[in-house]
Amino acid sequence: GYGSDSEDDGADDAPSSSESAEGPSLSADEVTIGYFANITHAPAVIGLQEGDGLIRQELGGTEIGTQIFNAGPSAIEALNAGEVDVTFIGPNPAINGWAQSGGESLRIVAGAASGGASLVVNPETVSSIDDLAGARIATPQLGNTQDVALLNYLSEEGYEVDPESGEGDVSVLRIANSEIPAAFDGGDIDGAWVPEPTAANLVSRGAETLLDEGELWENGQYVVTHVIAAQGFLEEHPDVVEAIVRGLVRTNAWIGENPEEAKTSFNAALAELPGGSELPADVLDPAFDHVEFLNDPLASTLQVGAENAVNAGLLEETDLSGIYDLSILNGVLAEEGQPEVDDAGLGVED
Amino acid sequence: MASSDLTTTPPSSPSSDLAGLEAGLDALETPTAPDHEPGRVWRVLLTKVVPPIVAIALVLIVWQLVYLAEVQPHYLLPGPADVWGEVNEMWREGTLLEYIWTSTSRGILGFLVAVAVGTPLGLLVARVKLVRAAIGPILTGLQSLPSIAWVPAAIIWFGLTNGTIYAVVLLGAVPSIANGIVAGVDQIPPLYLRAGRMLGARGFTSVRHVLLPAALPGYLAGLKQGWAFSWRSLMAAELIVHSPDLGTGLGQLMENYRTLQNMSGVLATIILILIVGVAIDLLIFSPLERRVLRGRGLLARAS
Amino acid sequence: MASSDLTTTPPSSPSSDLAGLEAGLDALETPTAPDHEPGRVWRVLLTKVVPPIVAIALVLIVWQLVYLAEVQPHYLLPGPADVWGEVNEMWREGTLLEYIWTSTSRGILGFLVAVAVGTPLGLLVARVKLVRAAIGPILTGLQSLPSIAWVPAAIIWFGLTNGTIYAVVLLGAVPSIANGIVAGVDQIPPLYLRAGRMLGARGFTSVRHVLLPAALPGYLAGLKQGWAFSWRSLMAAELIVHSPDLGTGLGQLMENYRTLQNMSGVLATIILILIVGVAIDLLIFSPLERRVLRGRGLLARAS
Amino acid sequence: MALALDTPDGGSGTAATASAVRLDHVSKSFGRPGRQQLVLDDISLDVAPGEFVTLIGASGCGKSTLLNLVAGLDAASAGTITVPGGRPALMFQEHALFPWLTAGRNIELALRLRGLPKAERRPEAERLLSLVRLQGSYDKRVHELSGGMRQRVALARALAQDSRLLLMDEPFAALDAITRDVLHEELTRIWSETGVSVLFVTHNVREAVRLAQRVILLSSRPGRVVHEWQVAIDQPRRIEDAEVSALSVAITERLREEIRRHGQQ
Amino acid sequence: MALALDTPDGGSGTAATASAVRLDHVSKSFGRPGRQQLVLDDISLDVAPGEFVTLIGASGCGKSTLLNLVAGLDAASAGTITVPGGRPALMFQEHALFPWLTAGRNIELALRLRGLPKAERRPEAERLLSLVRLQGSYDKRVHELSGGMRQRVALARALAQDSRLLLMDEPFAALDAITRDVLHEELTRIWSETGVSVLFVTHNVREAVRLAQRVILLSSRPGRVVHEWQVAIDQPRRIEDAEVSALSVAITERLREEIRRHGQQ
Ligand SMILES: Nc1ncnc2c1ncn2[C@@H]1O[C@H](COP(=O)(O)OP(=O)(O)OP(=O)(O)O)[C@@H](O)[C@H]1O
Ligand SMILES: Nc1ncnc2c1ncn2[C@@H]1O[C@H](COP(=O)(O)OP(=O)(O)OP(=O)(O)O)[C@@H](O)[C@H]1O
Ligand SMILES: [Mg+2]
Ligand SMILES: [Mg+2]
Repeated sequence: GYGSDSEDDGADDAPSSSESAEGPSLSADEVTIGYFANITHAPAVIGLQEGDGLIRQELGGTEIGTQIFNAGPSAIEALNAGEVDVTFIGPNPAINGWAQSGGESLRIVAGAASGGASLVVNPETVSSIDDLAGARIATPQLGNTQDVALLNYLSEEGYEVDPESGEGDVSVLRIANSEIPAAFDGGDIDGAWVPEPTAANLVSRGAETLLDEGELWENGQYVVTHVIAAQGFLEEHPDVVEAIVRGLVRTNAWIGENPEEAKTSFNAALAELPGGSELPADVLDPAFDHVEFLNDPLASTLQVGAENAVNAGLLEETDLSGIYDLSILNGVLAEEGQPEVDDAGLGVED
Repeated sequence: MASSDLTTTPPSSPSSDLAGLEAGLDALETPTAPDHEPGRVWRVLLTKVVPPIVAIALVLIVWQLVYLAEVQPHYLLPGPADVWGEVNEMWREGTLLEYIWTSTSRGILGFLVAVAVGTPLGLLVARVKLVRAAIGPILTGLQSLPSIAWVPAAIIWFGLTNGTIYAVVLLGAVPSIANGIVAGVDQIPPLYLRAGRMLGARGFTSVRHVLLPAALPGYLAGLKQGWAFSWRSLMAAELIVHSPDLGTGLGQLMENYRTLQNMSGVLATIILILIVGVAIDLLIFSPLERRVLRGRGLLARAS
Repeated sequence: MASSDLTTTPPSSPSSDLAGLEAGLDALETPTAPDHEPGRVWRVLLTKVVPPIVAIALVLIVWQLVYLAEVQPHYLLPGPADVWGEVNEMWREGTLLEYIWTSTSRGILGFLVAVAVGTPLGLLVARVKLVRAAIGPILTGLQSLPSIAWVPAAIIWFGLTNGTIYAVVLLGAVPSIANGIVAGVDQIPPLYLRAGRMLGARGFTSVRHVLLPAALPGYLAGLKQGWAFSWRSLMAAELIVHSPDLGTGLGQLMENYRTLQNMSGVLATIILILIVGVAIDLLIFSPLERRVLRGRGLLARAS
Repeated sequence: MALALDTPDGGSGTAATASAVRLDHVSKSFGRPGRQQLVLDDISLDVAPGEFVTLIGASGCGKSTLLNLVAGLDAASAGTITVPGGRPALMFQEHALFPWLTAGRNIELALRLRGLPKAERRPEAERLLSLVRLQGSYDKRVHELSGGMRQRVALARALAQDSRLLLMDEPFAALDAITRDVLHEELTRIWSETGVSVLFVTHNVREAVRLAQRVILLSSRPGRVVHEWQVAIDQPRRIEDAEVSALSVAITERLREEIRRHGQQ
Repeated sequence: MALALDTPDGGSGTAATASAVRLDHVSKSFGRPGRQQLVLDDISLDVAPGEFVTLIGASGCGKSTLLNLVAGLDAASAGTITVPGGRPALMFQEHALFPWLTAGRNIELALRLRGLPKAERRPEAERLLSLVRLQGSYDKRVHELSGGMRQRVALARALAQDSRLLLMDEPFAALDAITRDVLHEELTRIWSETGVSVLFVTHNVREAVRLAQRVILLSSRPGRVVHEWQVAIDQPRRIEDAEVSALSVAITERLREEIRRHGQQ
């Protein structure tokens, strides 16, 4: 019958409101947090879960609005419009938002995830780096993290590619993540430089990992998701941001301690989305293992990524100093007895 | 001398492959036999209900065959059963009607507002030369702007609320509806306007009693296109503005399925959207159209 | 006895705020003074060229004022000068025309194919009752399916080629054009069909010499809407499929600017899209419409 | 005996201090500048209040154009037209009924626009319909009416306007002789009872004589007033009356002459 | 002397071995089942090849409906209609010209659909236009023609079809007496030269007598054949001829009776 499998039986249908009345009230009555429903945003997905999400718990009496985005630009647009106060986001949209607003719109307040991107290729057409000549490699979006990484890598390997059009020794195609598997199956592309879980998805369809982006970075760590806050909100409600950051730090810690539970929890949250379903184990497991959830925004890798984008001609020379405000994060880390993180000289100057 | 009995002999047509088509094209012109017979209900069933069912059945069969032949791997092209399973699941979870209702109510409300705005706008463009010269072509230009173009602006003005969704829907549908009424008004035979004028219809009286009814057939056609624009703009807007507080619509649903590479889900959503579109046509536009055309003697009727 | 000179006295209207509007609505109905005077060229300039320029100038001025008042930070709402700078840069880089041409040529080609497919389809639906019952409502349903819905399927069938783009454009525009011709055919006064029949027009002759010309005004209105559908579908398709072999169109351009959070660029692209839309209307649809309407005496002419 | 009083070309004899319609040197041409065609040339004409004037002339001579000018639907190219009594009622040559309304509703719309209160409209429409012998056709759609029935509904609609000036463009062309006779009777009665002024176009010369006080003959290409007849036959007249016949023959003769002259030009 | 040969109601006297049109007990009703209105009731009628038959009857009695049935544009509710000579040419009561074509092009379309080679079309169209006295109107749009001019273009178009059977629905209603006379002449000439059969509807009884070999009177509601007259007056006739007048008066009298009788029912 209709709704026979419905999960909420009415009673616990309004937990968010009843719950918000419980805790101590912070300086803001309400905060809107944005995130994407994918693996590199797992701390948000898990930490903002209805009921026992750790970020929710930290926010106590402040009502939480959530907004799920499917692309960075919309998130930045919403942040600029004051519709979202804090959002999880990838590095390049943050850099672009920072650059275009002349350093007025946002600040990075914490890290969230590292790694998770790789170059996967069709082994029948590309078996080694040298075979890349003439190949068609996809990235999710012009100028996004993976796109810049691919362009940078190709130029280091000696391939010439026009960054805007993608024409060159290697053809770079920009195809939405959701269409990449179909394009791969159809033989339209020979490979893709993509984040998880798309990479794992392609591997499950017979692709092979040619290169893990981590191999190109020191410690294998590079920022893939971090947390930004609107500058106005940050100034007015540092306590709210602090609560979110604390929740994030605790969520990351929980994930680190309970990786299997984290997967289950993430998958359950995913399945609860409209039209959502659990990721199959052959995609979820490798993807989850490939991403590292950490509080450090890896500021130096952001700097390098920005330089790469500038080199590729996809970003104008930008001064990133002031893009970080890690004081809150470091305060929280100190409380939790964890080491401070470094802003690579890009922090706010007081 | 060849005697052709006009009541019974069909028009002679070349016996080529095209003959069937030609005969079809002549169909409306050929007088239909009067149907006083009691078999009338059956006839209606046969001509109105059976053809769409046959059409749908055919599509399903071809689909199933393609599926079985595995022209594409099953995860790319799921079969009807998979898609049905997906719909069924939404049904059991009790979310199906919510998705449909969220989108449909938004679509209809947005459409109604678009009609309320687009109609006077269209009338002004159609009837006031200066306005037409000033914004007529801009209307067509606006109509061809993709909805996505409005999203950043709408978010700035209206935030992540239903306001943004409606703004995008309006900006998509209003120019289309306005253009529809402009076309309708342009096609009014001047004789009616003159007759209305001689009867003393001026200004709004003239609009109400002459202009609008005279333009109605063209206007309705415009409304139909306007509905399609509303609905598509809505889908685009729903992709962008996705907050649990606002309820989930079919647009978000499809996007989520796409993100998760769930082809059965994508197809299920497509079918749901199709069903809504067909239902709106069958329940609203078709009867309206038929009434308008029949009242004016523009519909050939049986008997 | 009050003497009203019909040649010179305007119709008396209530001196309310609505008076201006009412007068406007009456505009077409009121006979215009004949213009044999040599000032005719000026008059045309005044009524055709000045209003749109004034409209555009007004928009620019308001925009600049809003910009100066800094209602929104400049990076969210750039001024006209910033946007102009962006366009100018594309011009200097020599990419401007390529972007426009890539999209316009795709749009026009897709539209033409859609016309070639949609017209016979629409004729069949309009004239063959069985076909109408079977697929009439489905057409409207298809029309309201968002383009994005077709993208995965199109990629599976056509790969990352222009084929995919055209498939999406066609699926968007064909139902709209078909519906346009259906509406046009439905509005044909039966007298013309009967007259054509008596003259011996059958099948394709009838379509060519009676049906199509008689449906032309409604058909043109449908084509205009169909063009908007093609163009918007094209933008959606271009957003998704972006391969170096295919060239960059305005849809991709806009998406790229959005990615880079470059609002001036987004606005510049919007304006380019608007300009293309307005140009298509001014260069193709308006003259066509005017010719068709004038030839049938549906346009009030000066003198 | 037919007491026809011939007056020479142009201009009416009566003083024009008060007229129902007054045309002063009116001309009308159609077409783009350069390729213009003069249709009406320097027409001067007066219709006195309460007068019944018929216009005759060859097909295409500009009769309908003249009525349109008087109705204010078209602007004259030169000259002035004065219609002091307010908006006239015009019965178009094509019936011009609204196809989206039934016969009865077409009439009611005229009544409504004239300002008749709602309650009175339906009975008045029924009355007008039975006046034109169409009782029982209230609910018929325009496309369900025969040609002559449409014309009669249009007549009823024009009468519904209750104007001081009635412009009628071949209103009885599609009617059989008997129905036409009956409506002649009705029209004459209404005219004499209400004192409305009538400008009436017809091709039926007998009809013109049967109805009018004055018959005006227009020439073709361009239309000019070439002759006028005062019809001094007493009402009630009948279309078969010898006097009506006699004057009709004379007028037809003049019409033939006019057309022949035109053919020779 | 008018040699009118009265035959009793219904059925034609001639043997029906070969007829141009044959109606056998034809009925026609309009409206949805249940609310039907019988318009034509059990009509039987024969038109011999080369015969000229006129139909008269009160407005709304079903004359146009009858022509539509014969033309095959509508299906009879009962009875059979046989038209052995192939598609007839029908001149509609409304002109039914295509507004998207000029006057000349309207005629050319008929010529083209009849199969005339391209080169001959233009001269033939010009010839037909001058036949209806519209030389020089080739390039005029339909909305630029006067009512009578449209009717004449429609006549030219019907003639352009060169059919063996000509169905004409009040073709001269909007024409002045003189033009009408001229076209009567032309039509009679064409008819006698080509031997085409004509079924002709008119309200003008004199016109009916002037043209026809046989005049058929229909009653109203429902339409039935109530009377037939054989017109044995020699051609060339003129509309003013005393014999024509005399028969017309007799027919009008019968028509009046018919309408009166109907009014009493
Ligand atoms: N809109 C128009 N454009 C160009 N010419 C026109 C227009 N209207 C009328 N004419 C021309 O003006 C002339 C007079 O037309 P009008 O309709 O007044 O004639 P009429 O006297 O009413 O004829 P009829 O008795 O046949 O109705 C005709 O030659 C016609 O071609
Ligand atoms: N489509 C229709 N639906 C319903 N009734 C109709 C339809 N067509 C005609 N009628 C009715 O049939 C009757 C005859 O109509 P028809 O047009 O044949 O009359 P007619 O003899 O040609 O009259 P007229 O001389 O006025 O043209 C009328 O009463 C009319 O109302
Ligand atoms: Mg006229
Ligand atoms: Mg008739």
